[in-house]
Amino acid sequence: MARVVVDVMLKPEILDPQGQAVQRALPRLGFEGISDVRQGKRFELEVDGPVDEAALARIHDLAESFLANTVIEDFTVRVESEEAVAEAVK
Amino acid sequence: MARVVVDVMLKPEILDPQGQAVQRALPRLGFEGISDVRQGKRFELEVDGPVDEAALARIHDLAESFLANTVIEDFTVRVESEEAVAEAVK
Amino acid sequence: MTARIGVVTFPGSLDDRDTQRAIRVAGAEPVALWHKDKSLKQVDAVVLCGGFSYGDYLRAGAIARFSPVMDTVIEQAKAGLPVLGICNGFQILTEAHLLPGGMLGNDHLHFICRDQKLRVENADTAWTTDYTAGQEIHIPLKNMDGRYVADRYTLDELEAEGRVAFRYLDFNPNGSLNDIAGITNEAGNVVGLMPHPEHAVESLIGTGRTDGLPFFTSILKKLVNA
Amino acid sequence: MSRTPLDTVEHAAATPDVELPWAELGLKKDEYERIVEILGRRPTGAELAMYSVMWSEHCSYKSSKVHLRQFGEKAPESDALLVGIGENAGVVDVGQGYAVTFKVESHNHPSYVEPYQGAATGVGGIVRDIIAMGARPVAVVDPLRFGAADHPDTKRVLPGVVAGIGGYGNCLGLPNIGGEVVFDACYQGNPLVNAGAIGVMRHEDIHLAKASGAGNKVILYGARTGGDGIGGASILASETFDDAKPSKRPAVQVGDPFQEKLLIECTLEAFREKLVVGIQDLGAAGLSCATSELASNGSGGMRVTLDDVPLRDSTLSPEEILMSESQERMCAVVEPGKVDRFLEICDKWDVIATVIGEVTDGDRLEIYWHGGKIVDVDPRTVAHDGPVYERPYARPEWQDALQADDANKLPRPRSSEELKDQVLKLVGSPNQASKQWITQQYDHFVQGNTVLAMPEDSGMIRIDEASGLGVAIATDGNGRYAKLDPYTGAQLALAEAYRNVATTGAKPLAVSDCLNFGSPEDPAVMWQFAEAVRGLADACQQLGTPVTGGNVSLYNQTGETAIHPTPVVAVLGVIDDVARRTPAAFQEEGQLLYLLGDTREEFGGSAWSQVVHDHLGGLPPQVDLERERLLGEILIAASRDGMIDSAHDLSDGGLIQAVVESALLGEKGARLVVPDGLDAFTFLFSESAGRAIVAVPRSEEVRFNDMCGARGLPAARIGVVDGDTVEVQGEFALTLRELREVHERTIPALLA
Ligand SMILES: Nc1ncnc2c1ncn2[C@@H]1O[C@H](COP(=O)(O)OP(=O)(O)O)[C@@H](O)[C@H]1O
Ligand SMILES: [Mg+2]
Repeated sequence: MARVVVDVMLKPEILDPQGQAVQRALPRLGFEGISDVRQGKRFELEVDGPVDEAALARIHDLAESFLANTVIEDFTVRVESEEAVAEAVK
Repeated sequence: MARVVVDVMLKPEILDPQGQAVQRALPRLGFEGISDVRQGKRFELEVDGPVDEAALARIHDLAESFLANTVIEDFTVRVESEEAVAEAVK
Repeated sequence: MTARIGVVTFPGSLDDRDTQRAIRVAGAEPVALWHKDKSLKQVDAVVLCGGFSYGDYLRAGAIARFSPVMDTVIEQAKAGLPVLGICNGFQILTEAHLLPGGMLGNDHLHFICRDQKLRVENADTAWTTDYTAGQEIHIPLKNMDGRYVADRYTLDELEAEGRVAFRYLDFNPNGSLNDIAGITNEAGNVVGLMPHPEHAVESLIGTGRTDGLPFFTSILKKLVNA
Repeated sequence: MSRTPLDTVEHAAATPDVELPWAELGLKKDEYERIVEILGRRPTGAELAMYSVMWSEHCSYKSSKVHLRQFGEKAPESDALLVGIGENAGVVDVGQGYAVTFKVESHNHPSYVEPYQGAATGVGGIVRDIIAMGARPVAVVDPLRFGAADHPDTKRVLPGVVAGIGGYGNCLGLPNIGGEVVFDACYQGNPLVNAGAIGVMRHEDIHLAKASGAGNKVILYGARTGGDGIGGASILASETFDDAKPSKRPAVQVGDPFQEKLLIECTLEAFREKLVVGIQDLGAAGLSCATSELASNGSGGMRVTLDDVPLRDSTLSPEEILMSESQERMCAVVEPGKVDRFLEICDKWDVIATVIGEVTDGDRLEIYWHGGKIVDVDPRTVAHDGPVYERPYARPEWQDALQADDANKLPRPRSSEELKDQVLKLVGSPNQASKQWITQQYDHFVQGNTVLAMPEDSGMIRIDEASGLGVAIATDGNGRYAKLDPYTGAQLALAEAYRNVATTGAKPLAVSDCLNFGSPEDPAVMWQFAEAVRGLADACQQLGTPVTGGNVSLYNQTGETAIHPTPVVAVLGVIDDVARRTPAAFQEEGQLLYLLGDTREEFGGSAWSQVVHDHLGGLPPQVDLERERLLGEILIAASRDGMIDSAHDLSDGGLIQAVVESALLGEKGARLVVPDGLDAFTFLFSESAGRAIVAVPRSEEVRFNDMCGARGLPAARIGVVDGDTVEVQGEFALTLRELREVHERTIPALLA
């Protein structure tokens, strides 16, 4: 079993009220030096079987047709690998 | 300027109806072989200046006290590195 | 003399004027409080009303919890000031850790607005003495993020200490654990619930019931008799 | 910054031969030539941007204008009308010094592309129109039309639209008190998402969209301007949406209801302190519209420095800034001495506000960018002198055949059993089934003044706590009727909304409408439009309810196939004391049920013909507006004098549908007797207009009968409120439990 992550973010030209609200709250919390915040969605899919080219292509289709509305959102698909996990600061 | 990503997911023991709704829709869309879906939030923070240990520690605090509610959510903080980007299947 | 009850307006608060009206209907004096002011204008009690403070962006109540007024509310609530959180107010109270647990999106993923049946489980809090324990009431419910969750330990503690103040009856509208509609802190001065008692104080309006009025008469009596 | 020279007015004059993309911006050749003629030179890019959006169908009403004029020409005398057609929304006097403003608009195409955001921003737009009049918004309504209930795409569109309307309206704190949900395959690729809003103010608070007083400052406040929705105005309204060509997809905007809530509060605070001379919301065509309309409605000209517009995206060109349809923005004209206070109030509410220009002595609208003058126009030519088309129209040749295919000749139930089955089928059909799954996603209670909300005949809001003064609103429109006969169909829409308002005890005062049609370039569609407008204008004249404003949505078609002509009509009414409102639910056992009005064999376009026979043909029910008026007067008088305890109007589905709804709402059954002269089938399913059922306490029966008799309104005693079944004597009995199951299961089963 492997985990595939689909990240869906609003396109850069589209207003992101949620990210903005977070950003505007930062100074009040004493945080400086963050010039922009965008908020999106993260989907973690547990895939049975091998995550090969074909599987990724299918998940790409899924993201394009269902998880994201590409009129307003962009998305990325990636296999959550050991490296990526290692890099995370928990 | 660097981008730091904070991923926030519901704790595993907490029901995630959004993820479930996605999962339930999959067969209708002709998708098989995905045994679980969880949906969470992704924050992209644009950080002015260098992202050193100190900066990451501060963002970790921010995530802990604000971006996530640790009563119900877990989070990870990571610098969006070249490797991670390269790995993404666009 | 009457009691002065503060109602905080955050940006995005919606039921502030309704709550003020309910306080008036009960015979107390409503006092408007502003999120940017630390001062509570020496009120005798505070209501955090319903709405979408800061759009409920990030999480319901998460941003409001950091407003200047909340610094004072948190401090004084710990010292015994009666505080009632309705809907968004309840969410703010959990975000501020004045009440345990957290609020999540309704399990059916939709906003829900209905006349909700509840049981009053605890009639000893500052806000519920005009009810009797076990009383069944109908109060309008309207929210997107009404699912109360807490870990097992916290739930057991709440139940054991009688701190579940209100429970949903007949129908759980959001997937709240143990059908919890509202809870109180240990001292009984801080109460939070999802349904909206301020929308049930006039017989002509809304569902036409007045089952919410005792919230406001309870606190009034407590403060006047104090 | 840019390497190409800025396309200033000077530059345009010096380079007459430069080709501009007028066709890409949706302009016709002759329209472009008119712009050149008006200016006496070629337009600059910025000017062209402004003209193109303002002369689009959506903003200029170029196809519909010649017909819409009838609403003014035939407007009945009305003491209630304070502001008529032509402003952001009409304003009606409701007494005690209060004025009410209301309007309906469409957001059809965007809601198909991005259901949630499309519908959400539709609510946002109509609410800003209401604020711009000086009023506090107090309620919203949402007349909706979707494709077939069981079509897979309906499962995508409907939940998104409903969540969007709820998400925005709930977050603004506006109770949703009415609307419609209609399913019909004709709306498959063209759902109709109309949204209406009501606002309340004191007479002296009415504000208008005009910029007067040289030296007064023009302040843009609200959200920053971004690159969303650019050209939306022209593309949305002038092109048929075509799924196959993503490049033509209109850009969709994301709404921020929180920002809009702040806009409401800070605008109302500025009004309270009398800081505002003129005000305009930014909707379609954004700054192009706001600046040209403010300037052309005022006495002077206007100078604007576009560099001062706060941007979300610093790379935007001046043309894009002028065309951007970023949401949640407003434009106010403020005297110089009051600017500081205005900005302070905005700051209090965390709303960004910037002085971007001022009112001038002249009569030109001048816009500057990086020091160069990029717009120099007579604002009237942009805002008011757009093209006007006399589009050809012709009664389609299929109309006769459609009307000849008489629904009255369809096979009728032959046994009591069959009659009962058809009743169950009707009350469980998607159009007649309970819409609770949808309406419970809307907040009905917020603001604490909701007297009636769905599923009542009209929504009702208390506007004065002391006196109980209230307003009621209902929206209606039946595309099936209008398809059979657009003139009559539009009148039936008005008649029904009027009746709905009167049924709750309120006096109908004024009308707003949203006219949803196919392509005006099709003469058959244009005929439907012309007929519908003529019908509505005539009917408003006769009922004494002026049209105060509205909206036209054209090009609702896929390929050659247009939607049913769908005029949606909103009627606003007033009630002196909401304590006297009449609910639809049966209140007490033993009360007598009366059917008011005449029942004829009228099945054309009926719910029965659709549900049982999947048929559309024949003629719609007759309209008798004098009868509607009389019925209304009786319903209002009966409510005022306490003669009735509940009332429900009869419309699609006929009598049985109304009885079932009142019974389920009140959790009390009814025993019905078929009156003399009618057969059970016609009694139960006919859709004759001008009818209602009322429940009369026995003590009031004589008085009520005398009143109807004296006024000449047919009133037949048809039964009694009783038990836990709906029984038609000699035919069948259905338990409330069974009816509820059938009535309430359908929509969740299809959509949840
Ligand atoms: N179907 C209609 N019936 C009556 N008036 C209409 C109709 N359509 C548009 N109008 C009026 O024309 C004017 C311009 O409409 P519109 O462009 O929708 O206003 P806005 O610029 O505020 O969005 C408004 O006063 C509107 O009420
Ligand atoms: Mg307008």
